[in-house]
Amino acid sequence: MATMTASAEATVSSQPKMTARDVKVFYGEKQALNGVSIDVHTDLVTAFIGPSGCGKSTFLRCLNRMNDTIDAARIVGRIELEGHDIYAPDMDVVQLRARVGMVFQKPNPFPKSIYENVAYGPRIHGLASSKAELDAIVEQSLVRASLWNEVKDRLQDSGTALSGGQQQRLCIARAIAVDPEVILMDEPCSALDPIATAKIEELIDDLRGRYAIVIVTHNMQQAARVSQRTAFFHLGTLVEYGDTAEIFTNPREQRTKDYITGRFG
Amino acid sequence: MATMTASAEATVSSQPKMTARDVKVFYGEKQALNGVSIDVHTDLVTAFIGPSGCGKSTFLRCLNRMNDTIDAARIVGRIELEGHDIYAPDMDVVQLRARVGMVFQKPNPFPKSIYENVAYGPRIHGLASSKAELDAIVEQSLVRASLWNEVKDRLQDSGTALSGGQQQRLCIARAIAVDPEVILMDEPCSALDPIATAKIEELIDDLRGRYAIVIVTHNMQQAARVSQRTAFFHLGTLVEYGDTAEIFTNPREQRTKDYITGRFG
Amino acid sequence: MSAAALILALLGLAVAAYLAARARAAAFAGRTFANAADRISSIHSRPAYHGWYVALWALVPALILVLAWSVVGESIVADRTIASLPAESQPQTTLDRQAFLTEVRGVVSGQLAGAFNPAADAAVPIYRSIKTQWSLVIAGLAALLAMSGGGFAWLRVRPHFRARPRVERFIMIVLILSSLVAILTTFGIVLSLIYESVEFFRRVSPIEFLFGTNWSPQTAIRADQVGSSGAFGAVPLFWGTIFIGAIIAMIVAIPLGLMSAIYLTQYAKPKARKIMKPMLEVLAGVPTVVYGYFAALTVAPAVREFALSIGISNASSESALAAGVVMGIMIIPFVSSMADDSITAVPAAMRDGSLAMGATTSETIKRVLIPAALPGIVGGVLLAVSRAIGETMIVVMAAGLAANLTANPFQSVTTVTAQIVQLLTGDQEFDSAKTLSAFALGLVLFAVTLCLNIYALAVVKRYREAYE
Amino acid sequence: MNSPRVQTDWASPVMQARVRSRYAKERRFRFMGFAALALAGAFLLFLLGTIFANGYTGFLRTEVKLAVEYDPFTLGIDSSALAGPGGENALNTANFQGVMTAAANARAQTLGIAAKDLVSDGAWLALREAVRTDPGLIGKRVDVWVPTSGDFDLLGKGLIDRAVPEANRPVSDTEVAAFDTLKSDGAVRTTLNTTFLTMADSTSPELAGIWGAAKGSLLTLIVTLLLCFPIGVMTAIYLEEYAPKNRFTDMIEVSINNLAAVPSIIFGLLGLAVFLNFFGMPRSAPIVGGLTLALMTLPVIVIAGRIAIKSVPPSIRDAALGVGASQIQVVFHHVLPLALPGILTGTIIGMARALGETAPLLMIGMRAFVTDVPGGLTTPATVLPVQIFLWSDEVARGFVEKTSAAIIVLLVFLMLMNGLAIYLRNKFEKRW
Amino acid sequence: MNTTPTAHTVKSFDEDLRQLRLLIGEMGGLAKDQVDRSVAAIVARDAEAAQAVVQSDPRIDRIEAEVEQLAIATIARRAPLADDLREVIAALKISAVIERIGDYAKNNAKRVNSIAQDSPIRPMVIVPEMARIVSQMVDDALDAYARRDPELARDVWKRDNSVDEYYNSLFRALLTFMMENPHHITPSTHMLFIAKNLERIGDHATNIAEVVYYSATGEHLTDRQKADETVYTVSEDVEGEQER
Amino acid sequence: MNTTPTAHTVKSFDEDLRQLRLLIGEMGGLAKDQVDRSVAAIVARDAEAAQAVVQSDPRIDRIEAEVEQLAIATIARRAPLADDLREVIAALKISAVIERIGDYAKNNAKRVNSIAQDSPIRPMVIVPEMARIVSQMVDDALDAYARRDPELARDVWKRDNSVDEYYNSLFRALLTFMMENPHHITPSTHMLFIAKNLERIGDHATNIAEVVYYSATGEHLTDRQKADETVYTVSEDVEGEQER
Repeated sequence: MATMTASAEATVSSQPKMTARDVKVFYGEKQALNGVSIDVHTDLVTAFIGPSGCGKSTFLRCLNRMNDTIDAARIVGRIELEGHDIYAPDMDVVQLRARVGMVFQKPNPFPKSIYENVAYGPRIHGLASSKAELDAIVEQSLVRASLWNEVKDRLQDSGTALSGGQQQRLCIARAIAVDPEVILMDEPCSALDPIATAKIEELIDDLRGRYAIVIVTHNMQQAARVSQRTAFFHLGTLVEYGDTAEIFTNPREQRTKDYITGRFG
Repeated sequence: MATMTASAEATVSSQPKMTARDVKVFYGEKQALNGVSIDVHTDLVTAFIGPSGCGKSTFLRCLNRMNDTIDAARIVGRIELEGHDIYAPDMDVVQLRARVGMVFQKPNPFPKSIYENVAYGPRIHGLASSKAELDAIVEQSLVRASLWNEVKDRLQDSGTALSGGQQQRLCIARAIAVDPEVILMDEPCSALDPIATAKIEELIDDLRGRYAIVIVTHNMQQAARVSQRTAFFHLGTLVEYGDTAEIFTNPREQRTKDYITGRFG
Repeated sequence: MSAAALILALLGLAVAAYLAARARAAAFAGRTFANAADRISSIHSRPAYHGWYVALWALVPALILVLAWSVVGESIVADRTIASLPAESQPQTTLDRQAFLTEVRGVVSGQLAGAFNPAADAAVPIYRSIKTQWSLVIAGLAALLAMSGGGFAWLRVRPHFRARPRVERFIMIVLILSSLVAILTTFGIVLSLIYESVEFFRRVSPIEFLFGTNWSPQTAIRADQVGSSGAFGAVPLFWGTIFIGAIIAMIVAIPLGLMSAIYLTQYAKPKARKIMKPMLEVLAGVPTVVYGYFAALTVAPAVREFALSIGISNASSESALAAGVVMGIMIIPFVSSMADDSITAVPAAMRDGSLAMGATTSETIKRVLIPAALPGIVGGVLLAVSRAIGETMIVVMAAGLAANLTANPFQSVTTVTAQIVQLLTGDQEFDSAKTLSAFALGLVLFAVTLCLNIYALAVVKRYREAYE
Repeated sequence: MNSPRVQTDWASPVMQARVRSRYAKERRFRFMGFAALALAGAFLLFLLGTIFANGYTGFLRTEVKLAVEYDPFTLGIDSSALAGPGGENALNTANFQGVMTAAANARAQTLGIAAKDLVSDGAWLALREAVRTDPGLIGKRVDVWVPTSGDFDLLGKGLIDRAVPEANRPVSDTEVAAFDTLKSDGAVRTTLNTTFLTMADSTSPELAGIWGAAKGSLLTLIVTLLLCFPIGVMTAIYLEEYAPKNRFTDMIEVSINNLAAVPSIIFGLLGLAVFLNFFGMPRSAPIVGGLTLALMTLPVIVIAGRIAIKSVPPSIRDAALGVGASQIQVVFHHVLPLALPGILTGTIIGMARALGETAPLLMIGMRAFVTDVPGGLTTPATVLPVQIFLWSDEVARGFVEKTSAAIIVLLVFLMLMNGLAIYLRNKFEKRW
Repeated sequence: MNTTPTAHTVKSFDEDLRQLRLLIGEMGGLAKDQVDRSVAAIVARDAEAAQAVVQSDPRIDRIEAEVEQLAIATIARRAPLADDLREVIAALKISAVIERIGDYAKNNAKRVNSIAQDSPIRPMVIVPEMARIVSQMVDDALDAYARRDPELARDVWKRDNSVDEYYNSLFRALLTFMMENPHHITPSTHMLFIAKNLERIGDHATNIAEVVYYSATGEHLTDRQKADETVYTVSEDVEGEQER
Repeated sequence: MNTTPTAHTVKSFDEDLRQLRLLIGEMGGLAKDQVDRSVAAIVARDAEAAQAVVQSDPRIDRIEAEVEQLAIATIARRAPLADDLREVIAALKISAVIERIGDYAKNNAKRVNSIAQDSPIRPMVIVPEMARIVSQMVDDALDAYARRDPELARDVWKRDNSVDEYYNSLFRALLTFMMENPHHITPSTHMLFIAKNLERIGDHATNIAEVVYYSATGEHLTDRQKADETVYTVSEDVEGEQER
């Protein structure tokens, strides 16, 4: 079954970029995740699928500590970025989030110019020492996000004036601009139509190899299309995690099979 | 190509339930629809597909005059329900909407009890002369909407306390309660997860034959799954309209083909 | 029959009409139909709408008649009564006439045991009979109108009759009439201010008023007194208003209000917010007269003490600073709530977006939230300025009345609103420039706040729409 | 594409220093926010504290015990005259002042002060009330507690600083000594000031009450509420649900939004020019005050109503329209019930504002000195905030505590109204 | 694994799959029938019966086209995944195989004319027995498909050897028979082709079994068959070596 | 219709389809090569060359399995529709057909041993010519597939008749040859099978052409072929009638 992803397989770095071991999340009394263990590799797109409320988004937000912003959330277990525990006291959350970027469900460009949107990250982190360098970063990020050609003549226009799909690509460019190691995407296409969705999917494919990409989607077809690894969550549990082609053509777990073939009881 | 819809084909009533001829819609100066002609049959599910802004929802809302609520909308052309022009001065829009029900993108139950949600339509139209009769209508509608078993013990609970998929089925039950001839559905599953979506699709299949159903969706797979007739809209124009299996396996128009095969240029 | 009784009777009639028509409509709606569609298409409106339709026809025309009568009836009766008196006992002047009628009415209503004016005493029975006659006529007319209106409507009750749209159209008319009140109020303000101001500008040149720097609106005690027609140069007033409302108050209110809003929306834990937000609301709910009293009683002396202690000898007990600071504090919750609204209107997704880039909370606030909310905040500040310059009680009580043109915050200044109050309390003669000047000041105040409001509201509205 | 950048070295000293300084800025900013809020809170506490400290004594008064002889001769009536239908009239014409003066003079002489410095001008009212309840008192000599004069009242509450030189304080040393004598005799006491809550204004601070102003406020607010609630709600419904986008609607919108921000004193000028001068309505009457405040409150209610109506999700309207409800049914079956809590909240807040409003009422003459409790909508009246304003202008030292006490009463009402509004808002906040 | 899976939430999807299975069942039944009838015609030397077999073949072709269309429509409309997808693909492949079985049966039937004109040939007695085994294999393979039974499929797949043995012995017998008398050459040649066709039908039944096994388990029998292929090759080689 | 369609927005989808086409091309090239080499071995009576052909066959089988997996994965991951779907299905079907062509070539190669042991047989001269035509058909059918060229496919499909004619004449010649001398029977029988296999390869090339045509146009050649089927049947019948 692995034929078609052979090339992807071949380039898997032996060392995973991020590892999660037995991660549990509690929202107050409620347990939202029951011990999830997963590896995230650079060179691979990892997709999280599962029905609403299965914990896939919750887990994603653990990976860059966005759950910190929710007071009631409590996280148990160990998540490492290149071997360092990201919940360790000496881990700086500002740096962590610079290294683990995030793209949200609804495109959320800042109400500033396209240029400023992309320059925001490098500015706050002091990544550019001159205007020219900043310009270069902005251009490079937009090019990588496949948006440069569409916006190069109107970098000073507001980011919110773009179409939904372009906004989402702008958000990706913004995330890229701080040169993260991992990019988390939380249902990045659910607010978009099929055309914009296809463009984002193509972009994700382009970015693969340079960044470790994790994408949450409740569109199974999308997971099948863009990812090389798929994790199926159900009721806060990681049911199955493996090669995407394998999951979609020959899943091992009955629950996975029932879910992807549309047998929802 | 028509083999698999043979049974559906066979029962097509010779007389269409609704006909639209050369319908044009203008929003102020902007023309949103350029002359759409379509027939809607009882016994068939008709799907409208196309990219965002292609006019499919606009056209759907012409069919029960929900566009009336937008001041700037102007409609040209002729739409008939059983041979009567629905834009004729003597057509009462309230009665029209009782005969042409609608289900919306976001489940929108009234913040009242489940019972009251379903009973509302029959109440305002005076369809039940006694409490017993009303109870019967409510039960029957919920049964038809495949919701009865899930809610029969808590009819007095608020409709908004249900899950998303249940809410949408409640909305369908509410539409059914006034015994409409046509049910329009505007992306009824776009806010739902795959499980709820599958249940709604199954419900649509169940309802086929009793009501003429028109569904707008930007999920091509969904159109392929639930409908017998598909209309592809692009830039306000009806590009192709025909048998669903035919459209998805062997479309005649290049634009249709490019769209459904994911060649968005 | 009194108007109240008549109205009650009409209401009763309307209720009866409603019940009857509903029953009649229910009779044909009770038929059975094969299916819902048939029922919907063969009976247009539900019985209750037929009931309402008939009831409205029975009630409204008659009610209009009765209300009209209750407005003009009294004067008609009075005219008739006086006309039917012998010519020599008719009151001649308007004043006489009013006194005469007051006595007659007093006797009729039983408040007076007897009239002092014998002619009035004589007029009492005439007044009584005329009033009774007319009341009967009107009651009869009303009954006729109610019957014919109701009857007309009754005949139209048919299965296919579209009662609902007609009832709804009536409701719509009532709604439209209600919304006219706002326009009428605006016109009322504009017209009354302009009318009186024109009177004023006939006496005092607008140029002097707008650009003069000397304000002492002492009126002549006698008309022939020379040279004491007062000075109406309003510039010191304008300056005082701006100094207190737009400068001192804002220096206090903007930073405190803005930072409060930021802390509340971005930092405070939900529990803390639950306590702090109502606290600001309490601050907003304190009446201005209380602030004024506080400013005058507590703050002003303290400011004066402070000024004296730092060696400012001419510090007044009614200082601009005291009024301005208290006004600023009064405005804090206003600025804070406008800023709060603007900041919360920025979608949470933007905050998440920035945090996810690795920005700290303050960076997110300063670089994303505030810029995004800026139009809303600016609009809010402008509204706050508008409110501050229109604020009356604090300045009346704490700022004093001395029209000084000074930038010394420890001195007393006066404001437009304080002067209006000053000019219009006590005896008013509507032909003196002093009284009329208040309306001119009011006009200026209205014009300035109007411009500020319209601009600020437009800014805020555009801002809101950006995030809808 | 440019050559790929070198991976950022987050562990470098430069970066570490940068992050530290960013965190320091973060802490400073957060502290500033907290400080602003704390300052506002401190001010509120200070304001309320001052008012309360000044005002709570306003609810108390000092009384002195006097031996009073209800001499039928001096009174001009006897106990028999009080029985029967003419009794009330007889009581009102009886010369209680004389009896009081006699008793006060007798006591004052022993203390070496004037009677008017000992007892209040209105002290005789206490005698009348006593006789009203017990007509048998006539002809007897009993000990009665009567209100002291304003100065003694202040002395009793300890509000006069005895350290101040005699020339600079309202009471002479003799009076102070007299008061101390009384006090050591046990002939003075401090009790609850009932007249403050039951009487109307007076020139004597110890007799001044706020009931007249409170009732004036009540009458005014009733007029305001009856006018602006229905009109406001209907306007809100029309604008939000039905009004087509055109010039007329824009005009209404601009009018309302602007009226909401027009200085209140302008409404006073409107009331003065239109209701008083044009329509010739009576000055100082609650009906005019109510009308004026109604015009002022209307936009508040309209705007609150519109916000409440707008916050009802459009999907509810679509849903109702979709099953064939008419536009009117949509509003009255769905939108209005859902928006009602919000509208009510807005209305209460608007009414609270009207209750605290002073300036426009000054314009229409509701600053009249009214010693009677107003009986109807057209009789002259004053309202609480104006009463506060008037008292704050009084020179008599006794009015300071009255003013503060009146403010406390006003604030209590406002707190109750705002509390109700907050309760409503929290209870019904966003259920969808 | 051979339990009926739970139903899809969208029941018309199950309906599509059932329809597909029904068509395959019908088609397989027809093909098996063709095989049986063609052999019967050969044995009985009944040209008319043979003609009937030839005329029935287009029905199988039509059903194959139908299966293909339904499979494509099902993929297009349901986007099946995992075992659903394997099942649809299996149906597609099995229908092609069955069509070929039908062709072989038809080809055999056509040869009846040629055989009937000559005198009966001795080695023919092996044919009905061989046909019986082959027909049973087809039957069982279809049964395995209908019941999603990988064990039965594996069983069918193992039986292929015996068919090969029959074929080899028939081949030897026919060669001998032809050498006896040149007049035997023409009918024997046809008989050779008939035997070869039967052998191929057996192969195809094995094919079906392989597909069924994969569809049901997601694993290939082929891999192990490749190890076994020597057997097959030997059998072919036996045939060749026989000639040496 | 035979223009290259515009690219998919998601380019890896195009990549999948290209990969599929590459595999089919490789597989087809191999099969054609096998056919050519097997015929060359037969002509040259070169047992070693023949053995090489037999040993190459598993490569084709492996590619077929690869095509199937890729096709299934593509359907699972891309949910293709319209011509994309038809193309994937076509690849699936074509690979099965090519695998069969390879099998026939292998079968022919295996027979070289038997033929080589006897003296050359006369009618064999027809074989290279027939093989050339058949090989060309396979080539063109694959070309039609690679170029999505329905016209070329139709052309291949029409050429089937000439193969049948060659087969018929070879069949007649071999029968005669066998009757001449019983010693000719064994090699001639093998020759018969070789001819039949070549004829079948031609049929399969025609099959590929049909599939290509449908994939490219969405219409079936089959329908018209069914009208033409008499030709095919006649050709078979000719073979049979020849014997009568």
